[in-house]
Amino acid sequence: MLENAWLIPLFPLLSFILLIFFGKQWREKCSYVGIGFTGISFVLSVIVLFTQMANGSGGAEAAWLTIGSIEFRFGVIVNPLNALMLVIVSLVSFLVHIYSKGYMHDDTRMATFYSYLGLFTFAMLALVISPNLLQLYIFWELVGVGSFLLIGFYFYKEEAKAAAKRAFIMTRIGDIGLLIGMILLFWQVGSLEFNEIFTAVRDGSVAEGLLTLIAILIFIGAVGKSGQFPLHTWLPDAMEGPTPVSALIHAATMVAAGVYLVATLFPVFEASPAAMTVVAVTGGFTAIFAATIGLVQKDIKRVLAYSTVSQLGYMMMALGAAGYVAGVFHLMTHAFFKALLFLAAGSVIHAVHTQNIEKMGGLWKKMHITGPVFLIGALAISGVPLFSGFFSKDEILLATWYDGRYGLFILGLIAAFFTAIYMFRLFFMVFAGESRTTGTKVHESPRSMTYPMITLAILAIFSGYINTPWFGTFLGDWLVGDSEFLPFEHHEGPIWVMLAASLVAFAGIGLAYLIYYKKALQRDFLTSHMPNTYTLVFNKYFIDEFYQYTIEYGVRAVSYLGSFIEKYIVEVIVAAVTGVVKSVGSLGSRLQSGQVQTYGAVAFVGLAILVFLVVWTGGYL
Amino acid sequence: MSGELFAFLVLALLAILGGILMLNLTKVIHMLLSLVLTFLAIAGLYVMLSAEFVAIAQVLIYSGAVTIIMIFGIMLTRHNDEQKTRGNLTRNIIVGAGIVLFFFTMYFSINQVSFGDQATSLHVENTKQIGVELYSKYVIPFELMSVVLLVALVGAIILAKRDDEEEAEHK
Amino acid sequence: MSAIPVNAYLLLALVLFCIGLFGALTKKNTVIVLISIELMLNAVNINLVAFSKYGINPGITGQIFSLFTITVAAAEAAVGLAILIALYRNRSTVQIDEMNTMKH
Amino acid sequence: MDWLTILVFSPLIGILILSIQQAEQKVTISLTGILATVLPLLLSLVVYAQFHGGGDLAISHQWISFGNGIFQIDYELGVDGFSLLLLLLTTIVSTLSASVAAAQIKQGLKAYFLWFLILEIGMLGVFTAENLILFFIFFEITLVPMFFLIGRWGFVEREKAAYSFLIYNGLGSAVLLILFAAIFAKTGTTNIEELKTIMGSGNAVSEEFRFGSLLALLIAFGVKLPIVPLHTWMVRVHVHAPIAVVMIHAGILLKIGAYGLINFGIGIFGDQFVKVAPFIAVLGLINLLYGAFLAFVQNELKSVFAYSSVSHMGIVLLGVAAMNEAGIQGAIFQTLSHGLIAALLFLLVGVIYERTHTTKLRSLGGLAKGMPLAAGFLLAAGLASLGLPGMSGFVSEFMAFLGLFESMPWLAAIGTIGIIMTAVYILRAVLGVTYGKTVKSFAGMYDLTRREMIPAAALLALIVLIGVYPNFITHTLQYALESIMLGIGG
Repeated sequence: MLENAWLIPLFPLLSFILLIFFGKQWREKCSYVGIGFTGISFVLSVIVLFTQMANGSGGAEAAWLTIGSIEFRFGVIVNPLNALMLVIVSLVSFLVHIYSKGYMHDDTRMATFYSYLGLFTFAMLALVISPNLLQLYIFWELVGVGSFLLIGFYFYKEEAKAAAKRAFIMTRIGDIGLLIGMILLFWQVGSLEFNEIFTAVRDGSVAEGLLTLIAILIFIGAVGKSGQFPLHTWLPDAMEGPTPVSALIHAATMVAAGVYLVATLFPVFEASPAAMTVVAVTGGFTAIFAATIGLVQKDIKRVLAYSTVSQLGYMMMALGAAGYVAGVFHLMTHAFFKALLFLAAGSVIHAVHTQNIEKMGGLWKKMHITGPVFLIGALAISGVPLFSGFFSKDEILLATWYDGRYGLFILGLIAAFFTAIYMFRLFFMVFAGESRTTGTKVHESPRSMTYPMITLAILAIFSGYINTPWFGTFLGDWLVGDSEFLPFEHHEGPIWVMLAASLVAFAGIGLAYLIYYKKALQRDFLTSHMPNTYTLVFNKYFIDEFYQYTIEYGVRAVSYLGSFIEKYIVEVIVAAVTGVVKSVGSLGSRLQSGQVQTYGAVAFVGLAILVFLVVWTGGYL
Repeated sequence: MSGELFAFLVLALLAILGGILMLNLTKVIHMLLSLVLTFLAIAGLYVMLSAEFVAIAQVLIYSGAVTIIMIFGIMLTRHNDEQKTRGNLTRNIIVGAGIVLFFFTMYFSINQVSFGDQATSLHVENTKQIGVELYSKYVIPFELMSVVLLVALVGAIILAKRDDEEEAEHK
Repeated sequence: MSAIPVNAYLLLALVLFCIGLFGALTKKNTVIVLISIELMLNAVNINLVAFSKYGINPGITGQIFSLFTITVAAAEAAVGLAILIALYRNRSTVQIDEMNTMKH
Repeated sequence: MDWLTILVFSPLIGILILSIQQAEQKVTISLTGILATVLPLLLSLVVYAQFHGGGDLAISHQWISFGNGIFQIDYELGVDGFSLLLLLLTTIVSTLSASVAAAQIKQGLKAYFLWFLILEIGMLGVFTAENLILFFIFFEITLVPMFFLIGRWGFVEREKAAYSFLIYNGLGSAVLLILFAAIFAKTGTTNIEELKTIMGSGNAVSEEFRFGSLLALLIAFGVKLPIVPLHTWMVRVHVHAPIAVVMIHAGILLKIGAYGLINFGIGIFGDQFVKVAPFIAVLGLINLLYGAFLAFVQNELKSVFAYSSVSHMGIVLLGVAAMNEAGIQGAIFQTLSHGLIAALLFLLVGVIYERTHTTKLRSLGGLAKGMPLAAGFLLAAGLASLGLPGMSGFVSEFMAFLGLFESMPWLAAIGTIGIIMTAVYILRAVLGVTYGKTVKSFAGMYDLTRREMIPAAALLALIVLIGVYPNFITHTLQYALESIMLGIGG
C-alpha cells in the first residue's frame, strides 16, 4: 500500500482537472465531485496511516530529471510524520470541502473554487509525502500557488488582488532562501534524498559553518510559508480569501508546512546549535509579537490570523528547543482547533455578513451550534486543561524548559496568557452581550457547515490524549520510533510547569471576562493610558508601512534608476550608433557627387592605404 | 661622375621639371607645352636604355601627334581659359596626402629590389629585332592593335560628327 | 659600363606617375586631365623599357610592350578628344567639375 | 532519404502555391498559409522519429569548389539533440503563429505569408546547417523577411523598429561574416565538426586567435540574444511588430543567439570559453536583474514582456557561464522553455489587443470578468514565466542555478534576486490586467474563440509536459550535451 501512496494526491488533482474542464456544465454538482475525490483521499490516507503503524515506513521512487550523471528522483515516502500529515491534511481538506458547499452555495464561480481547492489539496498532499527536498520544493511552490489563487478568488476586489500578490511575493522571498539552501546542500551531499542528506549530516561530511548557513536558509523558506516574523505580513492580508480557504490553507495546512519542513529536516537543524537558536528565537519572538497585535484587532478573521502566526511561532520555538514531538504534536492539535475556529468564524460571518467584531454580539442565543463549538476551540487554543491544546502547549513549555532556554520559556508563558485574553475577547464580543448587528436576520448555518465543525470540535477536545504525561506518549514513541536520525527524550516534567500553564490560561480568560463581559474594567484602559503603545500595536508595529517605505520604494527606486540608465545612457549609445551609421551614409552620398575625379580620388586614396598596409605588414595581413 | 650618369640626371631633372611646370602653370597651353619637355626627356632616356626605336616613336607620337591633338582640342574649345581656382582644397590635400603615402610606400619597395645584370644585345639592330618579334611572336596582338586604332579612328569621327546632325535637327 | 641602377629609373617613373596622378585627380581642365593620364602612361613605359634592359629576364619584349602602350595611348587621346569636343558642343565647358551627369 | 533538406526547403511548396493564388481570396490564402507551415511540422516529427543520437541524419554534398579543392565549401546539414529540439520548436511555433496571423493580419495577407515562409526556411536552415558559411546564409535569410514583416505589418513605430532591427542584426552578422571568413582562412574548413577537432586540439590555431574569435562570437550572438546594453532593438521590435511576428521573434529568433553561443561558443572554443565564463556570468546577471527591474516599471504590457525576455535570456547566459552539465542543460532548457512561454504570452497579448485595442496597463483591468478563459491562460503563462514548478520555466531556472551555484555561488546568490523580481513584475502586470476593478469596459468583449484556444492550449500543454516530466527531453539532449561537455574538458 505504501508504494501506492502516490495515488492519494492524484484524486484531488483529478478533481481539479475535471472541474477546470467541465465545471461550467456541472454547476452545483461540482461540490460533490470535490467532496467525493477528497473523501477517497482521506480514506486512503487513513489506510496508509494504519499500514504504516503496522508495517513500518516505505515508499517508491522513479527518475524525474537526469543531468548527465546527476539524477533527480520523484516518488513517495511514508514515515510516521508523513502519514500523520497525510491524515491531517486530507481530513481538514475533506471537512472544508463539505463546509464550502454550504458557505459558497450562492456563488456562481463555485466550480472554480472547488477546482482551486482540489489543486491545493493535491499539492499539499504531495508535499507531505516527498522523499526528497526537490520534490518538496516543487510542491512547496505549488501550494503557494493554490493559496495565491484562493486568496485572489474574489479577483474583482482590489484588496484581494493586492493580498494575493503580496502573499505570493512574500512567500517567494522565503522560497528563494529554501532554494539556495537546497542547492548548497546538494553540492555538499550530492543528493537531495532525505535519507542521504541525514546520513551525510550525521557522518559530519558537511562543515558546521556551512551547515548552519544551509539550515538558516532553509529556515527562511519556512519563515515565509509559516508567516513568521519578519515575513508574516502576508498572512493577515490573506484573510481576503473565502473563509473556508482561510481555515484550510492559512490555519491548518499550508502555513504549517513551514513547521513540517523544519520537522522533516530536523536532523539537519539539530546538527547546528546556532541554527536551532535562530529557529527558537524567531519562533518565540513571533509568538509573542503576533499575540500582542491580536489583542487589539477588530476584524474577526484577522484576530484569528494573528493567532495563527503566534501559534506557528510556538511550534517553531518548540522545534528550535529540540522539542520535535512537541512541535509536531502542537501542529496537529492546532490544525484541528484553528480550522474549527475559522470555520466557526465563517459561520458567524455567513450569518451576520460582517467581519467587524464591534458589530457582532449576542450570538450565543441565536447560533446554537456555532457558539459552543467556537467556545470549544477557544478553550483548546487557550490551553485550558483537558482540551487538546493544553497537552501540546504543555509539551512545548517543557521542551523549552529542558533545553535551558528559560527566556523563551517565560516568553511562551506570556504568549499563552495573551492568547487566552484575545481568544476570549473575541468570544465575549461576538457571542455575549447585546446584539449589535443591523439589518438581516441571524440564523444558524446549514448542516453541511455545522457537521464539519462538530467533527472538528470533537477532535479539538480529544486529539490531545494521544500524547499525554498521564496516559502514555503514544504519538512521541511512534513518531520517533523507527527513525535512526531522530532523538527522542520525553520529559517527565515538574508538575508546576503544567500548573503554571493552566494558571496563565485561566488568568487570561478571567481578565477577558472582566473586561469584555462584566465590563468591570475599562475597555479603553489601554487606549487612554498608553495611546502611543496602542497606536503602535493597532497598526501592527507599522511593519507594513516600514516595508512599503524601505523595500517597495527601494525596488521602485532601483527600477527608476534602471529606466533612467536605459533612457539616458543606453538609448544615447544607441542614438550614437545610429548617428554614426547615418553620418557615414550621408558622407557616402555626398561622395556620390557625379564627379569622376572625386571617385578616382577616393578609389586611389583607398588603394594607397591598402598598399601601404600590405607593405607595412610585410605582405601578410 | 660618368657621362652616362650625368646624362641621366639631366634628362631626369628635365622630365620632372616639365611635370612640375605642368602642375603649376596657369595657362592651359603652357601646361601642355611644358609636358612636351617631359616627353622629349623621356625619349632621351629611352635612347640611354638601348631603345632607339621606342625613343623615335615617343618623339613622333607623343611630342608630335598627341600634343598636336591636344592643342587642337584646346583651340576648338575655350583656348584662353585659365585655371580658375585651385579647386576643392580639402580634396587636393587628401589626394596629395594619399599620393605622398603612395610615393613613400613604393619608394620603400623600390629600394628593396635589386636585379641581375643588364642585357647587352638590345642596341644591336634594335629596329630589326623589334620588327622580327612583332611579325613573329606578337603578330596577333599587333594585328589587334591595328583594329583598335581603326575603331578609335572611326569612333572619334562619329563622336565628333553625330552632334552636328542632332544640332541641325534641333534647329 | 658603369650602370645606372634600375632603381633610379623606377624612381623617376614613380615621380612622373605621381605627378600625372595628381594632375589627373585635381586639374579642372579636361584637356589637362587627359594629358596627365598620358604622362602616367609614359611613366609606365619607362618602367617597361627599363626592365627590358635591366630586368630579371632582359629582352626585347619590354620595348614591344611599350610600343603597344604608346599605340593605345594615342588611340585614347583621339577618342578622348572626340568626346571632349562632343561634350563641349553640348555644354560649352571643359571644366571637369561641371560634368556631373553621373549623379543623376 | 534526405529528410533534412526536404524539411528545410519544405516551405517552398507553400510559397509556390501561394504565389499563384489571387491576393483577394483571403480564406484560401490563410488556409494555404497555415497548411504550408503544417507540412514542416509533420516533417520535423518525421525527423524526430528518425533521430537516433545524431550522425545518421547528416548529409553532405559538394557545393562550391575551386582552386583544386583548396577552396571548398560543402552543403552540409545535420542535427544533434539540441538543434532537433529547436527545429521542433520552430515548426510548432511557426504553425501557431501562422494561425494567429491568419486571424489578425488584415491586409496584404498573401505577401505576409510569402515573407513568413521564407523566414521559416531561414530559421530551419540555421538550426540544421553544419558549416559556418551555410549557417551564415540562412542567418541572413532570416533578417530580410523579418525587416519587411515588422516594417509593413507592425504597430505605430513599425518602421523605426524595423530599421533598428536591421541595423543591429546587420552589424551582428557583419561581425559574424568577418569571423567566419577569418576562421576559414586560418583553418581551411568551415565544417563545424572539423572545427571542433581542430580548435580542440589546441595547437593548430594560436590561442589569441581563438580568444578573439570567441569575443567576436559573443558580440554577434550577443546582439541576437540580446545582451544588455545591446537589447533596445529587441524591446522596440517586441512592442511594435505584429503579434504573430513577435511570437516567432521571441519564440525562435532570439534562440538563435543562444544556439550560436552554446553550439559555437562552447562547442568550438570551449577552452577559451572557460576563461570568459565569469565575465559572461556577470553579463547574464546584469541581463537578469536589469530586465527584471525595468520590466517592473513599464506601463505597457508588451514592453513588460519584452524586458522579461531580456531577463530570461540572462538565465541562459548564467547557465552557460556555469560551465557544467547542469548549467548548460539549464540554459538549453531555458531556451526551449522561454520559446514556448514567450509565444504563449504574446499570443494572449494579441488576443487582448484585439478586444480592447490597447495594451496600456493603466487602461486595462479586471479582464477576468469579461474573458475568464483568456485571463486564466494569461495567469498560467505568467506563472510559467516566473518559474512555477510543474511548468517548464522552473526546470530550466533550477538547473541553471544549480549549475551556477557550483561554479560561482556568490553570483548565483545575487541572481536569485532576479527570481523574486520576476514574480513581482509578472504579477504586477498579469494581475493588473486581469484582476481588480474593471477600469474601462470595452464593447464587444468576448472570450477566447476556439481558433485562439487551440494554439494557446497546445503551448500550455507543452509547457506543462516539459515541466512535469523533463526527462522527456533529456534523452534527446544527451548526445549533444556530451559532445559539448567534451569541448570544455568536463
